Amino acid sequence: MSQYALIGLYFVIAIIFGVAPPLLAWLLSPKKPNRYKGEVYESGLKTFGPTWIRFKPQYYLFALAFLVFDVEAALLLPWAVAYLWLPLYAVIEAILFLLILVIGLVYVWRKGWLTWM
Amino acid sequence: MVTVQQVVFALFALMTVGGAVGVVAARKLFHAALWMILSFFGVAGLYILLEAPFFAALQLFIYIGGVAVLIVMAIMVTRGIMGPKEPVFTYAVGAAGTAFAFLVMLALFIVNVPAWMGSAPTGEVAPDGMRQLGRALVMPSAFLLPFEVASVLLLAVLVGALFIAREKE
Amino acid sequence: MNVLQFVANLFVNVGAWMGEVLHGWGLSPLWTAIVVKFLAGLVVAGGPLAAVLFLIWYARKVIGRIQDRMGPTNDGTAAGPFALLQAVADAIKMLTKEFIFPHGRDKVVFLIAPVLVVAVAVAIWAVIPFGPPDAGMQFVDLNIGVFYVVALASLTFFSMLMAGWSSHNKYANLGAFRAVSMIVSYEIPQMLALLVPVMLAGTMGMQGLINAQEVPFIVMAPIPALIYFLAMTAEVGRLPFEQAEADAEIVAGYFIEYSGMLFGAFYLAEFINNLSASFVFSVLFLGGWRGPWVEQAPILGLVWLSLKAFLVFSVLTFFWGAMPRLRIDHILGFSWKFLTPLALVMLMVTALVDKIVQIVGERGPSPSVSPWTRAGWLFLANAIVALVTAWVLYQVEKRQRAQREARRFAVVR
Amino acid sequence: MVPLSWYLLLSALLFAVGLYAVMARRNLIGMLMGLELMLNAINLTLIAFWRYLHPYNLGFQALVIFVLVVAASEAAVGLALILAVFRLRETEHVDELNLLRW
Repeated sequence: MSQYALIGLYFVIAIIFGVAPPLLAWLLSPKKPNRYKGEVYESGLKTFGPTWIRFKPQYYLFALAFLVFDVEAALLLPWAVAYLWLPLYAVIEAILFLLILVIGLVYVWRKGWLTWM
Repeated sequence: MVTVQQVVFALFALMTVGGAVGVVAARKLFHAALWMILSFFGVAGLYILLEAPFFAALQLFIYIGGVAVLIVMAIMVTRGIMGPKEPVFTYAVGAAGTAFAFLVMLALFIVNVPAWMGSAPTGEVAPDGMRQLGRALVMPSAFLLPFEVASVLLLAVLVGALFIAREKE
Repeated sequence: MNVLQFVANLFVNVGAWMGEVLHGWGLSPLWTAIVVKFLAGLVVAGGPLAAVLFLIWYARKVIGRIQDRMGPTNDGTAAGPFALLQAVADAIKMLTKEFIFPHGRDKVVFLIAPVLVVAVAVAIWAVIPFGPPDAGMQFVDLNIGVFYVVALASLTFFSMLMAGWSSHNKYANLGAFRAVSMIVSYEIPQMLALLVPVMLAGTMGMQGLINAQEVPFIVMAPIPALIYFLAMTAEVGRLPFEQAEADAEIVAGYFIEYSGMLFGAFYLAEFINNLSASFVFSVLFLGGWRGPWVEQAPILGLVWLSLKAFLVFSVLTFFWGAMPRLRIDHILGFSWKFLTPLALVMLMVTALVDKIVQIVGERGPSPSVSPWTRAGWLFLANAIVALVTAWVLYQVEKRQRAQREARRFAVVR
Repeated sequence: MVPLSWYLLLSALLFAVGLYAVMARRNLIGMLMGLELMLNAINLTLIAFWRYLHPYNLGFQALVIFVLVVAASEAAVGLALILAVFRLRETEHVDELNLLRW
């Protein structure tokens, strides 16, 4: 517990380090806003169309696959910590766990859903 | 006498519930997602207070680093970004209010269960708890079956989600 | 106690001295401990910041040389010999520049993003072990060590998404989206490669990981080390994985609308992340503070670790100077179709081989396996996997070339 | 020390607010956020019970892990569905998704 109290103390320091530079700059810097400075910067051209363009859903497919493997890696973490003390069959079970997901990865790959269209 | 732990608990509880209220009340979906992250963060802090740091890190890793990222990206992909300002209080308010009242009553009941009143935990946390957990996950006598089933579930999610979301030509 | 002894165990001695001073002022032991720890935290957080000022100069100079330029010089400026103070001058410039706020921004979120990104970058340093335990050179040794680093790093995604979303700018949006989808994709091989050292050491604590490295893990697991390094390069957004910034395509990515010190915050955080990634890599695979004479003089641990991390940082910088930028689909494909499968295979192979070596070794004359025997077998396994991978890649390339040739001739005909 | 009942009360509150979000939000993504809050409340209850009543029982921790898995799976499939629905109907408002109403 005391360890995490220290982490809490350190978070306070980290936030100070995050806030201090912009705050200092705010005190030091000139403030002369005008309406042209605040215009959207898109290579000097005037912006056109809505800002919130649609993105390719392909980006999203990778994110979905990411979530699955993210959970899988997190599930394996306790196993990895216990690894040195496990019998062989327990290791093989974890490998089986991985292999089931590898099937999924291979299937998704073969179907071409991981390929940019 | 208010102890340090209670103050910290109050802080994280405020973060958690405040974030949750923000999810309900925020007008822009993106803001709702940010409130949700605050709420997740508060829950992670509570896990630390409950001496389960591994689960606090898991909370950050899976909920904030995984689920919340996906939700924010979904908001950005669909029009919800700046979308129409949705009215927060709709006809569901009655139903939800009833459920809310019921749960608050349940919570008040919970407070009065004598077995749960004791303020001190019944024992210490095992120092090598994570190793025991890792062992239990692959032991046939413990949680091997759910562990492997989780893998099958993840396989189904991987294939299913990508199948649903892919661009059909 | 002579000077040498004092310096050899510098941090413990300074801490004890400060404790005495504070106690002399009449502080209770608890508050003394808190104040000393707070000051120690300031040193841990401020050290990298000071190092970054030097490393910015170093990186610019190296990249300048690689690209046949001079890099920063002191011609006509007061930047000191070899323009060493260039980064300091830049910092002062940034501090005195006006904040320009774009119209239509989301006011609060726009300001939270740069603060968050620096805070997260700084917070990671709490668990980096700069020296042996009991030498007062690690702020706190958590038993979830590396997982703390990985879990905190996931907050970085949000500073990106928040910056991109709140800027009300197409490029910023696109930059944030690209950056997050790339980093997220590389998080998988990184995590899978990370599991290998955790597995071999049997712990996630930083000191435990270093203790287990009588043989550095880069010998036991060269391929996971390589995977981790590449994924890490992507995570910190260095070329060839520089999709987040891509100044030629989307101007500067998600922080395009930031100016003055708010931009400086992103720039600073990027360098701090580079440096902390180098340190974490050194701890995971290069043996951390291990080196000659560390037992006698714990302060040397800091020197060895810094040298190792500097080496890793230099490689990152060489990449930066020498690599072209890949296209986003190539980058994502590289992660999903090469690094992730390879990391999965390596995880399985390492788990199996190490367990078999352990079991066979325990049946042998001596009940425990020497780390070098273990390292030898694991290295062999890695070498075999590397050869198989090379063969598979060769076959794939051959087939693809045949297809390309066939297409070309078809067109000619 | 913090009494166990405080944690239970807090997670009941979190669950209720999550439920409210599911019912009151008229946007699929917003409803999903409410669901995630509810799952968080469940995990918090489990961890609190584990810590206070059975610190040696690994079942609680394992259950929390599996709840995490299910929460992530639910989010992934749910968001994929939302994306597909959005592509089909250009909306994610439940009031406008009325194809099956009659």
